Amino acid sequence: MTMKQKQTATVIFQQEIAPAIYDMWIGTSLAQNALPGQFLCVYPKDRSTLLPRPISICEVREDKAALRIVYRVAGQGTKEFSHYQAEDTIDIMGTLGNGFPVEAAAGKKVFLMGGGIGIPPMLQLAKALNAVTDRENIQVIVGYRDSLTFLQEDLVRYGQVYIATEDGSTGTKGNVMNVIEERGLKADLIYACGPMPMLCAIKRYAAQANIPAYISLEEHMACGVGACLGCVVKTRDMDHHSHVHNARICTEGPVFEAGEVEIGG
Amino acid sequence: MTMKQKQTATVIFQQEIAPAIYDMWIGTSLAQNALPGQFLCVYPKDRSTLLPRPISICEVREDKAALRIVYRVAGQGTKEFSHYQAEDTIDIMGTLGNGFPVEAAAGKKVFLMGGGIGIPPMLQLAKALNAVTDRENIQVIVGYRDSLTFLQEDLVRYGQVYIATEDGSTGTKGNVMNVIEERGLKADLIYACGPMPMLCAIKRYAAQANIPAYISLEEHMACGVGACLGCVVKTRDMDHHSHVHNARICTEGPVFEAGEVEIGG
Amino acid sequence: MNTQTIIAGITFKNPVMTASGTFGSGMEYSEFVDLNQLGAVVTKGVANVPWPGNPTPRVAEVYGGMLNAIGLQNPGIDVFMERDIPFLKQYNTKIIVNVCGKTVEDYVEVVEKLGDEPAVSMLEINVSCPNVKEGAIAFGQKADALSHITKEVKKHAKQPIIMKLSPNVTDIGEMAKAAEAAGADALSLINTLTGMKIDIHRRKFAIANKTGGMSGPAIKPIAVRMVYQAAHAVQIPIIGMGGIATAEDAIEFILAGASAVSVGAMNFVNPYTTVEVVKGIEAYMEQYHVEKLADLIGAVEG
Amino acid sequence: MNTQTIIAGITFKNPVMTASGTFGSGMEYSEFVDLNQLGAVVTKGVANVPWPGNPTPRVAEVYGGMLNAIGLQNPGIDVFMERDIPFLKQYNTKIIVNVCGKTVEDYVEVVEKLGDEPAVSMLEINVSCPNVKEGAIAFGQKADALSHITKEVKKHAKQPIIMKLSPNVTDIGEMAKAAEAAGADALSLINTLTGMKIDIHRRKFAIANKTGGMSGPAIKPIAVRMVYQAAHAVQIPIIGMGGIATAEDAIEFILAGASAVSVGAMNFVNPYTTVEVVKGIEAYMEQYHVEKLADLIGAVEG
Repeated sequence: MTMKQKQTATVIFQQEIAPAIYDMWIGTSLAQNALPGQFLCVYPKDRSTLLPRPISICEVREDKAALRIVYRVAGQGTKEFSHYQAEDTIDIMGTLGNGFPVEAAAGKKVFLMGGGIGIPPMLQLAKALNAVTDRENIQVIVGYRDSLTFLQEDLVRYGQVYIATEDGSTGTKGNVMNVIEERGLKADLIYACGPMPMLCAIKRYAAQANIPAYISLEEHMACGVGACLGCVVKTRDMDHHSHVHNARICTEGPVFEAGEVEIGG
Repeated sequence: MTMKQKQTATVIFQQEIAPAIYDMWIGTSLAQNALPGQFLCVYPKDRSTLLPRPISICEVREDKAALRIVYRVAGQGTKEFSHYQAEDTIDIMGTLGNGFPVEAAAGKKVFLMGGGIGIPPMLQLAKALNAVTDRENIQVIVGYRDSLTFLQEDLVRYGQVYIATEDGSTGTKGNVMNVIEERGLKADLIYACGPMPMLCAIKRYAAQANIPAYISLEEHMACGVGACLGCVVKTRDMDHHSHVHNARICTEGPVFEAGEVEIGG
Repeated sequence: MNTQTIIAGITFKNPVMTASGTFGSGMEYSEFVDLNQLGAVVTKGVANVPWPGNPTPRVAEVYGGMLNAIGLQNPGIDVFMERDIPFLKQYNTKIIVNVCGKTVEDYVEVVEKLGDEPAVSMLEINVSCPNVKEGAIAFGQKADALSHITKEVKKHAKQPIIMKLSPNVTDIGEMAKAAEAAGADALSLINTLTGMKIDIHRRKFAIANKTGGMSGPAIKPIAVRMVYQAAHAVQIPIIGMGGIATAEDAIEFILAGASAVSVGAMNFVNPYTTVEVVKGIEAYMEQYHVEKLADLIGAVEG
Repeated sequence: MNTQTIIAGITFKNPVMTASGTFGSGMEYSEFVDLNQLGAVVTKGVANVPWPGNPTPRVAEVYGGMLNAIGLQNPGIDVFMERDIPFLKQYNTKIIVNVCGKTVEDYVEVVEKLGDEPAVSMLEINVSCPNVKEGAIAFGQKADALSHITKEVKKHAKQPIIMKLSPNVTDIGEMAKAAEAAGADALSLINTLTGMKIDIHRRKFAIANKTGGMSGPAIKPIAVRMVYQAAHAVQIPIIGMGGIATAEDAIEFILAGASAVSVGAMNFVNPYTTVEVVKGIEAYMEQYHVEKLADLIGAVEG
């Protein structure tokens, strides 16, 4: 596994790409070993907000010298990040978590399903999948609240992109599952990241279709490296750390095969 | 008395004028009523450091649209201030305190005695005194640690400046009292600001010389407006607020006639 | 939208008050905020005679808050009634007087004098003062002492009494029950947590009194927890406080079970805090279509 | 310059340890810091059998700190001794194992098994776990319960025992005395303060367990005060902790009377904190010409 490091990196560029959704490129040596589905811990500078904000890696620059994150402003920490400008420093730890199993898609037809702020990690994943399967096998299904979408123009370069919006203003009205039904899409394998109800639906769908689904989970974290046991998820099998069927999302995850975890019980 | 206000003002200019001593001009409407010897409360932006830093007013710009403060970096709050640059915002409250009684010097020969970071308020005071007494009556006696002095070039424009340094590298070796002895200076009235030992010596000197001495006191403050009763000094007479011989430095002060307060007891 | 809250039969226009000792008698902050907009002004503690308070330094900054050991400097009840009450009477807000003492008799003397002043709506009894007859441990740290002083004060009080609880206890619920059983009309909590700061360069205490009462946003989670526990231990209304800086903080206390809230140390940081909290609570009620404040009290789920 | 500190006859190369539950068994942080540089690694609490811990969310951020209600998830003493102890043995640092339990018998079982492991220098007894036989109030919140468990553990322990005190008490000095009288070889404090956070938009508790233990810089002044009070109540050495983020913080605890210090929640914020504190203490001793750490213990004036 890759050596983890906390470092002060540099913001290369940042812009708001949708309401409260920010797109930031960070110059960092952590890009060298970054894998799709891994995440960074980003630390606010204001000393009243101490805990890291886990943010998934959206894209790795070709020269492996910069990482892209796309995040939503949800609280004081992300609000602080959103004010950073080019050349400002940013405190990050990474690269964390296991990431998506890319090889599993070798030659297969896959769904990349992202909901809301779960969409960003699908970009680097789609890029990586192009090395193991044909572009037409890569079906990227993304769900937004409304027509104020983001990352579409990036995603279309690496796969077939299908859109759902809650208000129906663009693409299929509803969520990513509705896209599959409406268009009768099929796949041998699913990768997904998004809100829990969406992941539960995908878990059920994958079970019925009898195909594997690799889902990326979220939970409040304190340490981000597996020490605090704050971010656990109930697992089918006994976990290797505490032997109590609780896997650490930051360490054994954030990506799990849907059948391994007990979600939305 | 002047209406107090807390506001977000703008930094016009800042530079380090001696080791850890910073000189900042702030554009603020509070300059309109600022008096020599009054102070501002400056609030750090980092939310872990909440209390205001009381900083005396060094100079008021002629157009009364800007204030100058000169302060020493002593802790995290002042360290934060020292990083502010032109056009950054700065949170301030003012103008606070009573200030020095300028009229008392009408036609008199006076000492303006400043020690270390107690020197800055002497600048605006010296300027103001030029309206009520002759320039040669204004004897500014300032004490520094070493030859790394500050505000001298400003002070000489408004009075006769005499310097003391602890290491003797410039001017009289020792403190401001040594200057008086060495040069046999005389005055009808004293204004002073500086460390407690210096103020105690001045109180004794003034008592012996039987002249009034207006000294500016410092104390840890929380509210800066007289509500918390944190910054009190024992007084000879009963105070009007609590009737217990404790005056509030932020409100009844920071300037007191030396005889009124029990210091260095 | 109705932001009124009722405590011991008294109706307050809104639930926002000032924490005793952080707002004087309102005079100093009347330059910054319109006192007419506050639910009540809770005055600084007043004793039967003037108290000179502690030596300086009396205050120190700590991470996310402050320590204070003012020592309840106050001019005594007589000056207070001649000067501070008439000042506050000018405003359309309720007056709650905080009472402190070194012995039960001290408290009773102040309470009786205030009984003659109809402008005073309620009395808040500060039981964190050292009980000189009990080896200076605070009245508020032992259930029996708290019960005793509550009963004595209640006997002589013409106005409803609020017992202000100390958080420096093992079981806040037990203290709340003791006060209620002894006749308290309401409770306010938390008072400050005892803290200490040492200047490592001078190797001296940052506060002359060695220890000081800690307040500010840093203590809010402890305060919310105690308000929740007290609210589940008693039937009488609770005034919640401890690090409230924003309307969001105030609402957290209300959802935990507080019928009203007080802004304390943050008055020192932002003198406009009280009115900002009033406005923010209204905005929250509007956003979530809450018709009356009462619907929020203790409304946390689970 | 000598940074060694001696506790219960055991010499630690320096006074910097890790607070139980914030450093696992060192494995995760060995990627960031050289464990050989630490005075000791204090492990996460281990029970006689695996504990699954609490439902999520288990952690929440608060102003200047955090709340946690992990529920002492742990693999049980057997896995711990097969896996974690051998890992820690590779390093030149002392091993202190934190022990938790639901009944006195649980504690004793773990303590006896650890007695066979000479690599373990000391045992830290977590008495903030709910005592299931006493209506789930923590052992550490009642002097008699604390005294009882201390005696029982001491009877069976081969290593010196550190009783880790809960700060959620009225009189920390009384608890410290009870532990000392019952045979404790050392004390560590403070454990977390019980706090609560409510999400006002969802009107739900931020932590599934409703309350959580508060840690981080926000609680430091309360911790320093309790360490000072405990140090003046007992003769046995004290390991101080509570919000330590820098060497300055650590020195504040030492001046207050701590013989050693532990870095807790700040490991999560800056994984290099422990070694930075070690270096910073050395720099302070050099700056002020302090020859041995012992000269700083309890050296605050006045």
